[in-house]
Amino acid sequence: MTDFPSPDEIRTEELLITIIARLVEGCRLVSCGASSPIPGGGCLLARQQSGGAMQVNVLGSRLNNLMTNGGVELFDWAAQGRLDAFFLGGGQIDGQANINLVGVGDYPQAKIRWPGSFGSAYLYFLVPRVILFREEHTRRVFVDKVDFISTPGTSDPEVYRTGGPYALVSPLCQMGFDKVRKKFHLVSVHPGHTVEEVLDNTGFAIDVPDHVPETVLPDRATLNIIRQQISLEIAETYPRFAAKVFPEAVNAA
Amino acid sequence: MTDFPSPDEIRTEELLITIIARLVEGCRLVSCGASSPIPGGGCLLARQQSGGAMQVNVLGSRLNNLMTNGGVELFDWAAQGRLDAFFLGGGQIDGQANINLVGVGDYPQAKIRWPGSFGSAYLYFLVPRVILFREEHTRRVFVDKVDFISTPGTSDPEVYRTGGPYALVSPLCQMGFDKVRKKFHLVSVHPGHTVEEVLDNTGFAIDVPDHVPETVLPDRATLNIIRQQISLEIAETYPRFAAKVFPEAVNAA
Amino acid sequence: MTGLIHDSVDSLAALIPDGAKIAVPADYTGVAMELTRAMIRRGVRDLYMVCLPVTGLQGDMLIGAGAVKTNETSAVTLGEFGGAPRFQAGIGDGSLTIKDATCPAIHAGIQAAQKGIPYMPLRGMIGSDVLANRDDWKVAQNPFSEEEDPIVLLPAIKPDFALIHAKKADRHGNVFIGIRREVMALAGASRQTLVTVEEIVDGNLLRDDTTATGTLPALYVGGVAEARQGAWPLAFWEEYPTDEAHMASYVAAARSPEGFQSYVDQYVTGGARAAAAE
Amino acid sequence: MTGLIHDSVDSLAALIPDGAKIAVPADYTGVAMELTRAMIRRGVRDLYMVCLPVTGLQGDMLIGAGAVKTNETSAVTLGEFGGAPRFQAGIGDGSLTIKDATCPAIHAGIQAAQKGIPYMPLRGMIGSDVLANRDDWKVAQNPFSEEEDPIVLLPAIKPDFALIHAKKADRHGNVFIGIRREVMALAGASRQTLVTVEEIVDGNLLRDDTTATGTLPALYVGGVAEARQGAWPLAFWEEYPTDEAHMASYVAAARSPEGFQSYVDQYVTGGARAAAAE
Repeated sequence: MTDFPSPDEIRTEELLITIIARLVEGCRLVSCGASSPIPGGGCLLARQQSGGAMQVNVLGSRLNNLMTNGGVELFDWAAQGRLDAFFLGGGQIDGQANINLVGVGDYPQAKIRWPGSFGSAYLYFLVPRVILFREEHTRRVFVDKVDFISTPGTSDPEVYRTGGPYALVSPLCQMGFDKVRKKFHLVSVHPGHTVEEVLDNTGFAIDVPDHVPETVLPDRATLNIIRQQISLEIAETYPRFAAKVFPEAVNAA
Repeated sequence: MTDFPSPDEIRTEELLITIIARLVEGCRLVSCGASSPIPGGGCLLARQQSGGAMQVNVLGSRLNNLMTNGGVELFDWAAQGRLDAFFLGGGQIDGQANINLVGVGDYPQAKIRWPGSFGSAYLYFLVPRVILFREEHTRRVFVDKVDFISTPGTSDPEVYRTGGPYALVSPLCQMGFDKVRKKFHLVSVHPGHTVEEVLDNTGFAIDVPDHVPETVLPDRATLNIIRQQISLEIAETYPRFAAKVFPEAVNAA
Repeated sequence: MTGLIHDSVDSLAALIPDGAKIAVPADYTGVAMELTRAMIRRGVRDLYMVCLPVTGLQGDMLIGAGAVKTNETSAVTLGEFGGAPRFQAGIGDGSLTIKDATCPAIHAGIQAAQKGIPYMPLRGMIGSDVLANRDDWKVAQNPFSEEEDPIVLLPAIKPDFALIHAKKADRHGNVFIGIRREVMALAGASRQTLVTVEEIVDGNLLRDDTTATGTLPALYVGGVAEARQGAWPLAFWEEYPTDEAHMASYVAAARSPEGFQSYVDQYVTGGARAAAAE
Repeated sequence: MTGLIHDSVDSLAALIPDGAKIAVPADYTGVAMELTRAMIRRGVRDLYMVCLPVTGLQGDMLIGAGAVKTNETSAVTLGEFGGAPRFQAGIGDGSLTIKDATCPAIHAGIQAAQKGIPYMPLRGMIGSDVLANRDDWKVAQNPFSEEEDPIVLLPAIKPDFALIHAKKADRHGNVFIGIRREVMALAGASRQTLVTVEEIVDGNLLRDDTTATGTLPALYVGGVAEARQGAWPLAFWEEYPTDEAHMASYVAAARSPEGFQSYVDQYVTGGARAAAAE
């Protein structure tokens, strides 16, 4: 019988890594972007669980770098159909899965200006499983309508699009997205949180099924892999993140 | 005073190398194609005479290779405007400077099939000084009209074209080409040959000025450089050519 | 990555079905001649062969063996050994469909596929019979010019398999290609790349700083087999030169269909290859 | 090649006239920070700055110094140190013209220039406000599709100067870029590439088999100057890490124009840079 730890034994980061690993299961090639320790950890966990069938590219990593053709290669993979999953965040994400990485207020003289759209306006169209990931679940982030569409959640049928939103993961819950209805639905709520809490902190309307399951925790074997192995693999690229979340492993190494 | 050797001291290959070096003088970057020992020699001589201002790419050479971005890089140079001179041959070349590298007879089931057009249909448009070079000067090669236009000598004004025929060099003579009149003219005839011989062996009409000068031979200093230095530089890529034409240098090395 | 390393070149050749679109490189890139012989042994048929940008012995043998239905190339030549006899014969009797191209057009078609775009514009070619005979190429106005400015549009070339020979691969399937950067484009454009190598090595080529820059990552690779002297009788990089005597004997034999067949009997299906390569 | 090696980084900076179109790389490629400081010292103005595909401290400092009129980029960020303060201020007061892009669109524009083609088609972007705000980009029907199939067309980006920092160069002007292949595209697209290096070495990088694959040939290079720790305070390859304390002090200073100016006085026009980089 599978041995599950209790919720209070598990750090939020560990749960999020576990969820992400589940979401990329079965992929041949996945990549995480810059400044993405949790998506990176999820990918590395999924690779470990795939028995070598999955390849993982961690931007900024030396040991998990699969790119030898310059910075454009990631984008070429996507257009070639080789890249099965990627991660996008966003200063704002709205109910139609539109993403805003540019700013708040009128463009271009935004009141608040974020860095910019990066590769989102491309990868969102071409990567089958784009996982929306934010560590902040508030009405400031999850808005009814974004101020600027860095990249749209859905496209008209004549637009070439092989990719798009596959899931949304936050510290409160996991959502799915229906491309026909252009709407998110609640998949599960993490232990210690409630449907009401999700709704209170989400600025767009979502479909909520009659029964919303609790997010399944990592079992103890998975947790051990995260803590003993994935922690150190993440530490190569994200030493400060690893030191904060996995002090035992980092200090022992 | 410049010391000139007598014509019978000079091998045809040495004269052709000298002519080609003159034709590429002032270029920043030149390249010769595959199977081109004489153009290669001419480029290497011109580089030597440029005092380092000219860069030379010899296809197939290890020591004179400037390409580190794959086989496409030569073509990219041309389109970037970096490549100032290149060489083309042709199974047939006609009076409008059209080049045929494909075959004789109806296309595609040619009576005689040559290898194919290589990069000619591109480089001829984009390299300012394309030097047409053949070691055979006959009516079989220099025809009135080619059977297949691998690449045209001239283009209509709306066609983007920064390059084209700059000179034609054969064992008999050197010609120039007038892009407006679309016609070759005789520039000089090599010592030991005559205007009549050129006309007899050329299947297209050419302009012949009242006075046709004799091709200026390499002076003794240039000849020494060819025999002592360029010979060995060519030998790296074309050992059999060098052994045949420069046996003294190759044997001494 | 597991399972990319094959025990034999014949096992690699078995991956290529009849009718596949294959891409092969020029001699300087590294030609998988042992794999070519294995393909002829297996009797593959109806190939669409794209050459980046030209071919020589490899193409001539595949054509002579009746494996190629269509050949898209900028040239087929045995270089200093002369014209390619089975290619010329295939053109002459109409059994080979030729799609004549020009080198940078094939590079552009391959790069378009590498970038996952449907086509790429390219300068040149207008007014040539190369263009006139390619009904799959288009000419269109440059949309960024206010003047009349026609430009050729080349559709992406998407091979099923790229076939190359390289110096070494690791057991993960990473392949060292060194300065032969055209392999990156070829592999990116192709569904998978089949590779023969002089040597399969331990370790991970991507993690070694001195090799990573010149390494094709395994994610492009469909299979690897060791084939020492696998480019023979062609030259391979700086590793070994052309077997000139053998090339001359090929050219002499391949002038006739019978001569070609006896060459195949001897060096492809027979056992003479191993001896000759020594 | 002679005359490519400059005695000082300031001499290299003097090559860049006001109004030039410059291209700068992302931090991982190798950022010419010492050259950036020299450009600010020289007081260059009205630059059109293209970022392949993003920038950080380099762009923020050039913007803060009033050197940049227009910035074409996919992002400006100091990463874990937060938003880029002078960039944000320039956006906020309208003094900076921003051309927001997306990473692969800038790569495609640079690759189009590298290939000498007027534009390149690219998937994605349709329906985004990135596209909606770029009147220099076009959307057109894919001419190879019989269905309705709109695709974005991106004009070639042709910088006057690409600016990079690299590990080493030889005296011929060949530059070792290792696995940072985007430099090839940047250099091919640009009229000339200006390079600072950690070290100028003897010999010829193109003739050494272990370095040739990762070498940018001198034919693309307009000038080279030695600048040890030339990417400071940014990280450079595996050579040295980010100077985190310095980055934090920059972010704190650059929140206000006055703070930025005092940072410049101290580290750009003043003598504190050399001491801080030790």
